[in-house]
Amino acid sequence: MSAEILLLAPLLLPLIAAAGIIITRHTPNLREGVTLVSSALIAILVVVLAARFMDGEIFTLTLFEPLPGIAIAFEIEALGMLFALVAGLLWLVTSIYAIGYMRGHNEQNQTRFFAAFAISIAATMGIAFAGNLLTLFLFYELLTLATYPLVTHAGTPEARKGGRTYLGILLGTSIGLFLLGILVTWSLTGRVDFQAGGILNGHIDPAWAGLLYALFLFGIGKAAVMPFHRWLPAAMVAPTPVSALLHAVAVVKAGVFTLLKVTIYIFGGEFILSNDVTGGLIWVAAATILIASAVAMTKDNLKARLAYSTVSQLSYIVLGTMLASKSGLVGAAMHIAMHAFAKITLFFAAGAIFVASHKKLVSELNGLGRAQPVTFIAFFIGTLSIIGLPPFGGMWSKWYLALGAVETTQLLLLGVLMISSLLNIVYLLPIPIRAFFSKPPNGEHYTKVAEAPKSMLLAMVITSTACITLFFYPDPFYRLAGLAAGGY
Amino acid sequence: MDFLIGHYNYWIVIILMMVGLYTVISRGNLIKKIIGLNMFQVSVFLLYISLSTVEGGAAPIITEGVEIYSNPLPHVLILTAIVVGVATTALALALVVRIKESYGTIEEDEIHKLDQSL
Amino acid sequence: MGYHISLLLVVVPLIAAPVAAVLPRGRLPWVLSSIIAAVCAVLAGIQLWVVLNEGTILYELGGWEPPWGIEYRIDAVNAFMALIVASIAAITLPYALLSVEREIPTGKIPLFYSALLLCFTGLLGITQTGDIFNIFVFLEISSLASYALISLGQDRRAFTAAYQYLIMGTIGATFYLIGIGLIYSQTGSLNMQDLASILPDVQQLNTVQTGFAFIMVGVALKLALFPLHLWLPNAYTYAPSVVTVFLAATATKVAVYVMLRMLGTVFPQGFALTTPFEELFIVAGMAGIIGASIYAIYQTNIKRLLAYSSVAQVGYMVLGIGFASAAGLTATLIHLFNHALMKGALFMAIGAIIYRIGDCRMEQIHGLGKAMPWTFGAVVIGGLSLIGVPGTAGFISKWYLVVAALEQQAWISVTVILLGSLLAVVYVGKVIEALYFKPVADTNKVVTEAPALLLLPTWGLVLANIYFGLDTDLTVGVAEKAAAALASLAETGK
Amino acid sequence: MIDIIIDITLLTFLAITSVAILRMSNLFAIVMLFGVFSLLSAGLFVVMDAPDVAFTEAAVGAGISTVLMLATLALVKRQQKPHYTEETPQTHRPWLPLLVVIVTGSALVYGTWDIPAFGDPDAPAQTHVARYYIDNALQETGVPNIVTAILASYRGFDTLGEVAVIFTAAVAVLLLIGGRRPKSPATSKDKESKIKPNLILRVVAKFLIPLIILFALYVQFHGDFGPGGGFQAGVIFSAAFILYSLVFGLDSAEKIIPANWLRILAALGLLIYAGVGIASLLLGENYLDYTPLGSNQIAGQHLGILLVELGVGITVAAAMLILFFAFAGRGRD
Amino acid sequence: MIIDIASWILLLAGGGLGIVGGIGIHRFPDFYSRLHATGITDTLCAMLILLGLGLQAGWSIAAFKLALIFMFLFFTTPTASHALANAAAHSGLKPKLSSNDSDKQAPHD
Repeated sequence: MSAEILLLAPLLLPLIAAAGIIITRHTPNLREGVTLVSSALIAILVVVLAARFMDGEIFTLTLFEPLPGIAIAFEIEALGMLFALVAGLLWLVTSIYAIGYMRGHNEQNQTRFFAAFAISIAATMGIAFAGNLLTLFLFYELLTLATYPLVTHAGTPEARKGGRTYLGILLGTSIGLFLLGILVTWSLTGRVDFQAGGILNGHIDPAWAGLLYALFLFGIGKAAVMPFHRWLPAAMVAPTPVSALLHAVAVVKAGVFTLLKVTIYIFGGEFILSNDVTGGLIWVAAATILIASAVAMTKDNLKARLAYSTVSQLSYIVLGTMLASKSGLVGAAMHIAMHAFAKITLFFAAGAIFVASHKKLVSELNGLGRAQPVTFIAFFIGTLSIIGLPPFGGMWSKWYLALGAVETTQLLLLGVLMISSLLNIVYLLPIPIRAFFSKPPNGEHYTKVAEAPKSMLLAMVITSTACITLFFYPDPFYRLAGLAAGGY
Repeated sequence: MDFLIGHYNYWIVIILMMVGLYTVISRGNLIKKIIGLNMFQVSVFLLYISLSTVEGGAAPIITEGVEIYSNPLPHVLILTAIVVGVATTALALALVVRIKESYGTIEEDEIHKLDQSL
Repeated sequence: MGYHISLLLVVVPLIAAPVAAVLPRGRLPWVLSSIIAAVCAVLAGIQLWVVLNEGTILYELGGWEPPWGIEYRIDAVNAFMALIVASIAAITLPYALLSVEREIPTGKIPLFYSALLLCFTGLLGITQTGDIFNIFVFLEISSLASYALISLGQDRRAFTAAYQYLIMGTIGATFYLIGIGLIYSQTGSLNMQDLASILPDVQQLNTVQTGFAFIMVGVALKLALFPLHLWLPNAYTYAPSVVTVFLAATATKVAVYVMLRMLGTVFPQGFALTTPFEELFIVAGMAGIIGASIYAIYQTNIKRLLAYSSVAQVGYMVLGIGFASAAGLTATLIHLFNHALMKGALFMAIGAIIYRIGDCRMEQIHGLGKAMPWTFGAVVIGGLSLIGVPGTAGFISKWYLVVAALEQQAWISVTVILLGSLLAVVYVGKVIEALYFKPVADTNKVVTEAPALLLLPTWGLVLANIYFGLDTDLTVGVAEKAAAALASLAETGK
Repeated sequence: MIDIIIDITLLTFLAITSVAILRMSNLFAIVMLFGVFSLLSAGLFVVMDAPDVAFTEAAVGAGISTVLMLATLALVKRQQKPHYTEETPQTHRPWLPLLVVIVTGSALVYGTWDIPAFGDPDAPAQTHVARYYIDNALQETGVPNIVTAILASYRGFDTLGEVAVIFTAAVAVLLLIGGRRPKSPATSKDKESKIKPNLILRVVAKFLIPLIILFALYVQFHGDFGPGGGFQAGVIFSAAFILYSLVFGLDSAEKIIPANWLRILAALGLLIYAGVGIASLLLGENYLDYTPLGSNQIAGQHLGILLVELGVGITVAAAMLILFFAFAGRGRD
Repeated sequence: MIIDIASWILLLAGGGLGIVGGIGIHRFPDFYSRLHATGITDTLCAMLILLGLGLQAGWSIAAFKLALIFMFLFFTTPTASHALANAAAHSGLKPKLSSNDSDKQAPHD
């Protein structure tokens, strides 16, 4: 297959899938079939792409060029490849999970659900492979819009309210600040394409660079840096698979991914380091890490807690990004992958608990572990990986982040990382422990509660094993991250 | 004094214009608005014709022995403008008739009330 | 007789109008006007081609050389505007057939088309002529016709809306007339080119400046510049669908053109700078963008919502004029074109909804998107274009506008423009939410997709929105040439 | 000097009338006063050497407009509540309009401050384009009435537009109140169309109408040499029929000229005008260039002007009658 | 010379009558008597003025036109008054013979 087609395939395939889903809406099995097949194809595609990319093949493609220097163009580079790999693989898993979830929970208009889901994947791929800021922005917005129906899926008033917050913050920040940042970049340099080492160097007075960077940092609302994080908890009204894939992987990672790309390919690590562009802003990320963790502790609703945990974990990546040192960037990039696998496991588990026993609150989980052993073991693994203990993938990314902090002699930040890891332990570990070791309320034994549907369990098993495998074999992600971070 | 002689015409015309304009925007009766509009326009015509007048000039119809003619161009423009004016008036009046038929009144504020009450 | 194209462009519909009026009932008038509109679109296309390749077309009406006679002087701007008007008409008329048969009493259909053609003639006449009084005459033709067309709406409020428009429009025209008179009194000429050569010597006179002010206010009334927009929302809301489509896509644009022409050609370089107008444009533009968008958010009638959004869009155009730079003008001209596309598409889609359910209030259209997917799709894409999402025509014009603003480090303007898009997101979002995400109001009412004859033109415009969002050679290329033609304004850039 | 005095007097009358109009509330009186207003301004036009304009203003402002307004009043009043010929007193505060007016007015005063003095022969307005017309109109068009020459030839395209405007008005009014109104119970048989046309009126009318038509034709074709032309002639012509329909009733008037004929005539006039232009196109000249119509320029111009004036006359007459019949006809059930 | 004086006398007389008529319209108590006043203005006054102007014009096309106007007025003015009176009577307006409340208005038809 020619490079162009191979490059476009991950974008087009989900769209075709969406169409197929709509066509086959009257026969659910066929419809789910479409979903599965296409997601499987995507998974294979990204793997193939990754393989050929690592063999040094170049993938670039320019679709249109409406304005000089402003094109709809695609290009694969290491970071995007990494992101695409994560998203593509996890979509397969999630669709397995989702089918079980939606059926086990017999939701309304599932067609719209799966169609929108496919479109969001297409958007994610678009973000991953975007060849310049504009294209990236376009798919960034598309992702926001495509996920809106998923967030408001329940159709209940509070769902719609959550949806409004979601749209409001994401569109508001992106159009108000992100787009402004792009425009400023363009007016300064006359170009918006990505280039190793950045394009801004020499075009902007370093004093102002910080301001511009702030435009991007806050403009990219999907990175959920405080104070623009509210949309993430708000989006938790969505069905769990959505929360799992989109708000643990696609959407939020799209945010930090965008920030990474801006940092590496627009500003350039050198430029940032030499001019200390991010000196002040980095503390915003640090603060977010701590505050979010603290908030997470106070949340009793499981999904809300996970949401805030996500917020703080995202800021790890942001922080790593802003360190802009090699290991910092490597850590950030790797954390995209590691955190994705771990967090999606946790969400899967949460969903499984909800489907099986309709429990939403942490405080209700006492003793549930015996009823749903698989679920909670998976949850346990995910927890450990998040905390970053060996032998779990999460350890590597945290390791490199810490390294980055040391490199740049930001020992205070190192402290922040350590503290937050402790906080992770405090707010996550109790959950499985409750489930296994503490007595269920008023002695009832969850006899009627069975495990969640098979497909969901399967999904959890896959992701949790992935967490372990990634500890022993982080190589593909590591190499990609290294390539990306070595981009200057 | 010369200045006054030279400008009183314009100024009275301006006063007329303003009376007309004021009638349009301050009165609530639809027909009276239209009449105000007409006054406004006619005064503008007067302004133009004042521009066209020439001291001791004759009507711009070539006749032997007459040297000075007043400026024919504004006359032409105003002929057109008058036509436009009557056309507008007719249309406006037709609208008033329809408004009256469907609202039962030609007073702006009453119409407004009726629309709010819907 | 290629040399006569620019003239035929005006005369052909002018001749067709009386013919249409005396045609028998039935579809003949529609056929005639559709053909005429198509012909004009072709002519306008050729004219643009000629202008771009062979330069300005000069045409002396009656064979009297200017300034004694009336002259057509077609440069890129005229040709561009004429093309916009003509092509919109050509797309609107196929759409008209069903919608008109639904909304206009049979006996009046021939007259309706006659009036439509007259309105069309008037607009074309304005875009073509090189004589400031001739503009007034054709302005009145189009205005009178549009008053009548608006008053044909279903609701009785159409009458009051038309009346309101008539009063404000006539006041505007009369102001314009006063302006011409004052200018004439100091120059003795009515020909634009001639004025351009005379005015520099007399521009410091009160008379000239006042004349300028009156012309601007008059035109501003016509183009519904915030806060002189009061007539527009009602007029667009209660007019028949077709009329709304046509007027929304053309009328205000032509008024903007007149303003551009006055500033760019007639009045000397930097004239606007000698008066406080420069800032006024920017301020009025920004006020329009913000104010009208906020109004739009609170509307419950979609047509009215879109009407307010039109006022906001006019704000963008005036803002572009206010920058008084080549980039700003280019932005304005591109936006003229793109806004015609997006508003045309949106109003057509709404028209299709009205055709089906005879109403377009928010609470009436809940969940209609599922029943009318194509119409809904048109609304969505049109809306995205209105917001200015990359990949749609709307983005291009917004982009140029922002670039123009950045050029002058006008950060407030930039913020306002982006804020405007954000507000657009909100009101477009409201429409889409009502159409798709709200539960259907009464399920026993069965609604089917609009007929193809309505959908095809709509989607024609929708696709145009996407096409011109991706391939901007035509729009941008022409707009830049046109902006260059309006040199005297462009060179006053700060 | 004398005409300055007349001028001032008339202007003062105008001012008084306008204020009276502003202050009165009896719509009937207001309409009448407006007739007076236009008549006065027509007189003023004469004083300022603009006979054509005066002619038109008298025929239109004092004539047709007033007639239409009265017809409207009759319609508006006919419905139950009689007090609708009285304007109800203002409720909302007038300060905003006042502000607008004051601003506009002072702007105008500012603008006219350094305008050339009234009647100044060296003003740019007189010296530039107008001078050319006065010097060359006769030689170039062979029409002594410069106004006609400009109207029909130099700026003939404006006049074409003007005819289109009138036609538009006719179309618009037909769209709005054309044809019979759906019978509504509230309206009763009205009086004036029921007045049995009495002997004296009929005799005098029968005697006058031919005269009026004759005069109309005179104005139409004498327009080249004296004040007048297609527009005034059309209005006068229509006046004859309006008189007829007032005396003998609408129905008999419409028997003479059926409504759809009027529509065709109105269209025809416009087409004649536009057609002359097309003819000159076909003869290889620019649009509305009459020269090729005749053997030499003068003849061509003369013929062209005659034709277009004819077109104007036809359209205007027909349009005016359409307007009148539309309004008067609205009254019948 | 003689003609000039004569014409001026005629003109002034006509003007005077016009003013008288105006006063009459203003002062007379009711419609019919006011009609009487207008009768004076637009018959005698108009004719005197026309005559005066005619004398000014001498034997010329202008004089001929004036004669035409004269004819025209000669026929129309009485008819107009008649029509008015007729309409008034038709709409049931009674002549007022006592002289109190002198602000009766003409019917607006």
